[in-house]
Amino acid sequence: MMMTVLLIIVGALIALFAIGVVSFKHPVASAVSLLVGFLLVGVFYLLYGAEFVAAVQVMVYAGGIMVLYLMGVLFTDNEWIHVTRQTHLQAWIGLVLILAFFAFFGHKLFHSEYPAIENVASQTVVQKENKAEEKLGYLKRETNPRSVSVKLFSDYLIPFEAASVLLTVAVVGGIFLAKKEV
Amino acid sequence: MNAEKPSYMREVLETREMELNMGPQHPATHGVYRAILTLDGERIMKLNSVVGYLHRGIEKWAEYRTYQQGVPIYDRLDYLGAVLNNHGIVGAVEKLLQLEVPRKAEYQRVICDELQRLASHLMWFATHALDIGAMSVLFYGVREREPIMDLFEAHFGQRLLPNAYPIGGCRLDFPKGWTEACRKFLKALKPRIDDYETLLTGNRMWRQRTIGVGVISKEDAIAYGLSGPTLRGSGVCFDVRRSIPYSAYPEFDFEIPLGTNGDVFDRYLCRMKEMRQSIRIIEQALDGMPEGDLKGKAPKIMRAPMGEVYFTVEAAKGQLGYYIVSDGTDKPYRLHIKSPSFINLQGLNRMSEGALIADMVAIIGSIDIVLGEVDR
Amino acid sequence: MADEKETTAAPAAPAPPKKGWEPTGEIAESDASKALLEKFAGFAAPVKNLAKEPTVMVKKEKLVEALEYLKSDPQHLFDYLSDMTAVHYPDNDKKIMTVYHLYSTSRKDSIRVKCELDEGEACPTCVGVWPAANWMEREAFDLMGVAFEGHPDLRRILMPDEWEGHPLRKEYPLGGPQEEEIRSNKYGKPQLLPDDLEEARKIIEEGRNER
Amino acid sequence: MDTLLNLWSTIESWMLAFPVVIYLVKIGILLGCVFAVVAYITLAERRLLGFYQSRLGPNRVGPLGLIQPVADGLKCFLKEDIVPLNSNPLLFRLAPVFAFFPPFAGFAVFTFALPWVMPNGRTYHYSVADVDLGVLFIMAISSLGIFGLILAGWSSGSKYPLFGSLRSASQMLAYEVPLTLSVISVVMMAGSFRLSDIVAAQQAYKFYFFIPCIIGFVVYFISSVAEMNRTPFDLPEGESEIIGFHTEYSGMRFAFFFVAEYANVVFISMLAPALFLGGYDIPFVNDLALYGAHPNIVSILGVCSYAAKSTIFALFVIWVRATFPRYRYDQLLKIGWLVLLPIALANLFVVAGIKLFLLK
Repeated sequence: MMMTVLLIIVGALIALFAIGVVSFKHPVASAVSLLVGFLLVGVFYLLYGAEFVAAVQVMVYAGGIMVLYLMGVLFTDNEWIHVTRQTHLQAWIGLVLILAFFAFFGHKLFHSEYPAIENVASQTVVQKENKAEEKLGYLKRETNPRSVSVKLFSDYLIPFEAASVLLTVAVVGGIFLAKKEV
Repeated sequence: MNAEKPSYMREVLETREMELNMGPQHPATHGVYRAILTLDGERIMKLNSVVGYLHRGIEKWAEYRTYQQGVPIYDRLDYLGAVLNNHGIVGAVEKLLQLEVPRKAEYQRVICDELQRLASHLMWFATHALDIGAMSVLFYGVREREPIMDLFEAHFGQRLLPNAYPIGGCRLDFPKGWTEACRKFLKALKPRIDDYETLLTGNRMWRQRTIGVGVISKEDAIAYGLSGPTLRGSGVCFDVRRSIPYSAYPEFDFEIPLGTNGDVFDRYLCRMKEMRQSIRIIEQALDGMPEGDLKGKAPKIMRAPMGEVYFTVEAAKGQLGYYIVSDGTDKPYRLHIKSPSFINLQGLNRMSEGALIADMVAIIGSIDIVLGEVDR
Repeated sequence: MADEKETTAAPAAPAPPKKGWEPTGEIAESDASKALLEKFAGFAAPVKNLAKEPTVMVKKEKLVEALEYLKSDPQHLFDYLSDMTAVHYPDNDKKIMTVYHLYSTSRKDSIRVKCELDEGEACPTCVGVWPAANWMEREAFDLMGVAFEGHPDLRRILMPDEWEGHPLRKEYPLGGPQEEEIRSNKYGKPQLLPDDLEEARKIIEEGRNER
Repeated sequence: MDTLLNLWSTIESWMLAFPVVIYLVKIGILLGCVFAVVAYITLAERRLLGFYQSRLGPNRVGPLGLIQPVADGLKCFLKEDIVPLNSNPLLFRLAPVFAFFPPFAGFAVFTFALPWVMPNGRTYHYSVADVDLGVLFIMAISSLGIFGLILAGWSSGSKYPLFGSLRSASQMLAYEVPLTLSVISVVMMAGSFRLSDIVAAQQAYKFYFFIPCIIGFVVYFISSVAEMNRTPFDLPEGESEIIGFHTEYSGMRFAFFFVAEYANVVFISMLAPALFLGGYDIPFVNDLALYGAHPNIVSILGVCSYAAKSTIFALFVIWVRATFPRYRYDQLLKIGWLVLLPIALANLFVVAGIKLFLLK
């Protein structure tokens, strides 16, 4: 019960900050709320017991990407802020897409089976006592680096590599955007 | 310097220049000096010097004071090399009045001059190293300078701005025990300088920060009228003590250290070597101290015939010149001070082309400016 | 204030000659000054000097040419501009004089070149000969009011940009532009304010209103 | 004695009824200790720098200047808090908090010794939360500290802090990578992200990890000095050129940055022993065997040994500050990306080789 309440609160906060990202006028404010959103997503993962993902989420998105983001925003010329309109025609298309997205996931959410949240959360709380005598017994546990990397490089290899392609595309796009008009 | 890099970046990306105001209140400008930097990233595209914050109108003031009255105020120009300023004005007036200075007084002047040069260089060493980030060196430099100040206090009765020499000679003989104290100090200082050289000269970081930074070629250095170690770092042998001899300097045996590349490191090395030479000169002067009179035959009321003289000394910062125009009264009609810092600072524009902000700090330090002298 | 007391208290000095400033001493000559006088005959004249420093007066028209000659001629090589300044002689015919102290780093020789100017006349710049002259000429302009023709960046340097007057000119009072005003107030000389605070305040207020 | 034990068991039963209390008590003790250490490391640094620089350092407030940190704190507290007109007030006020909390949060995952055993057989761990992914958590948290600097620099609305924060951001990015890679080499040796596991592995292998990962240790030292913004990498605040991202800050807000910086020093120099120097392992002694016989003595000695190791590391950092000049910005980035990163990568291969072939 406690878990569910926490999840709802955190989820609501994430949604709030996500709205903040798109609705704040100032890019730095948006960036900061995006940062907080990322951190809260990390909390979300933690609550689900996905510690590894949570740590990586914070480290990569909050600690790495957001830094570059913020640096980019801070050190580029942002006088255009005042002339750019916040809503235009694309907003309506976006709204339609968002509704479609929510419809799809809502449908999925209510028509598939998930383990009860309470169970997932309680699984991660494992009592460990008398570790001194275990003598590296921890190697058998699920969250050790070995098992994570085995999973990452076998079952999830394609998404992993796809992500790298995505990042390369983003880098190229960034350079293109920053280029002078020729 | 990879000067092509920013231009390449500027071609490909749409960047904007930034104007950064460095000073007048900035620790690295050694006083109230303001540099308006036009920056491309951290690289300096253009430097616009603004000086004059410390302008006290000493040259105007001098026209209203008799020659004797004026002497103490010139201490305030380069307050880290007060005795040398003093020598300059006193020498200029002596040249104007054609006064004979006793040999013993000249020896005393050489000793105090060189002590002051040591003090000034130590202070430069301290602050320059602090600019580049070596914090401890500040304290070492100031610590070594302290005995010199004590020696001055014992001899002149004042530490920083001693109003060292009267026109025509020197005031008093060294007090009892002064010579021994001076020798002791010099003996202690020599290994200390070696220590500091081991701390910095061979230090990889120090070398990376100083070698190839703020380069000014031999020709440019002459054309920009630099003087002192700033000029000699570029390999130009111009030391007033040798080139336009004055006082008792021709009687001493010393070398003029020269640099080769004209970068911050060379200027640093020059000053470090110069300190050793100063020690050498003082030791020779102490050994060969002649007997005789100290006070020359200076008139009470000094009236020079109409005319003009230009007298230069080698101050710690470079060639310090006094140009006196006399109109027959006991006050200078016009007194112009060629202050080395003022002219050397002008070379900063040339030295800092394409440098980074951090380099700029190192370069200002290596020029060794004193704003009291720049602005007069 | 102080200097007025000074002038009254000082021993009676011989009245300064009214006809202007004229250097005394003897004419000192060096190879360079001889060559210069020869090359620019009619435009250059030797000047007397107290301390046997070779000095040459060059006319404004040929000044830059002469300096360029001194700098680049292989015989002279006065490559180092040691100092450059200006002097104001209000009693002379030509009221401004610019002075150049040259030095040769290779030959270890020095020479002084002077140039007379009329009031308000511009001096040709020698920044093209020595970049070092840039600030020196700015200083001369700032403090002495000498304009330099062709100077790339002729601004005030030591005084604030909006400053009025040129402090080193002879008519400029030591106390600055307000000095005369201060002296000519109805209290005559500056005086100590009375101990009574109210009265002192009143005096200050009156002075302020008068101004 | 018996009454004391009885009292304790009552308290214990209360605490067991509300497990949160244990955590709160632990957090309280930990934060108290950390604050005290941070306060006194400033004093230690100033006194030590005084020693290196042939002067005294602060010695007036209290015996040997021991109350100096209190006086400093009080001074900062009483100073006027200035928010520049040109600044972005919200972010300007928020930035010190961003800078402040990461180093303190990181302390939660440390384990300071083998567990304390009560007479009734119950054990207490010297850690707040010895989580599985301790090292990862530390890396994640410490990567957040940078936001405080960036936001502080930008929101001040002045150019010097902007430069300072630009510098510090790129510096942190450049040095975080080699730092993480050098830590990863240790994780590879131990096979776990948990800090107590890493220490246990060093005890089990009977050598400290700085022996196989010596390159990693050096890389760790250099890049952690850079991460802490200290000489010779103190560019973000380089007093003589850019003055730093906190130029516009005053009073308590400045103190936040100041404390955060020293907390970082403490943090890094406590992490280093755990990763490379055997943590709470007592050198030249078979801890585990001894622990069986006298558990509490060993755990106390373990805390001492841990403290000694971190102190040596911290002193080393201070010593470096007294000695070296400062690098230039481009040189600093060059060292980070072109020297340390390849070395750290090579170190990974070396350690992997050692792990695969030498330690079968």
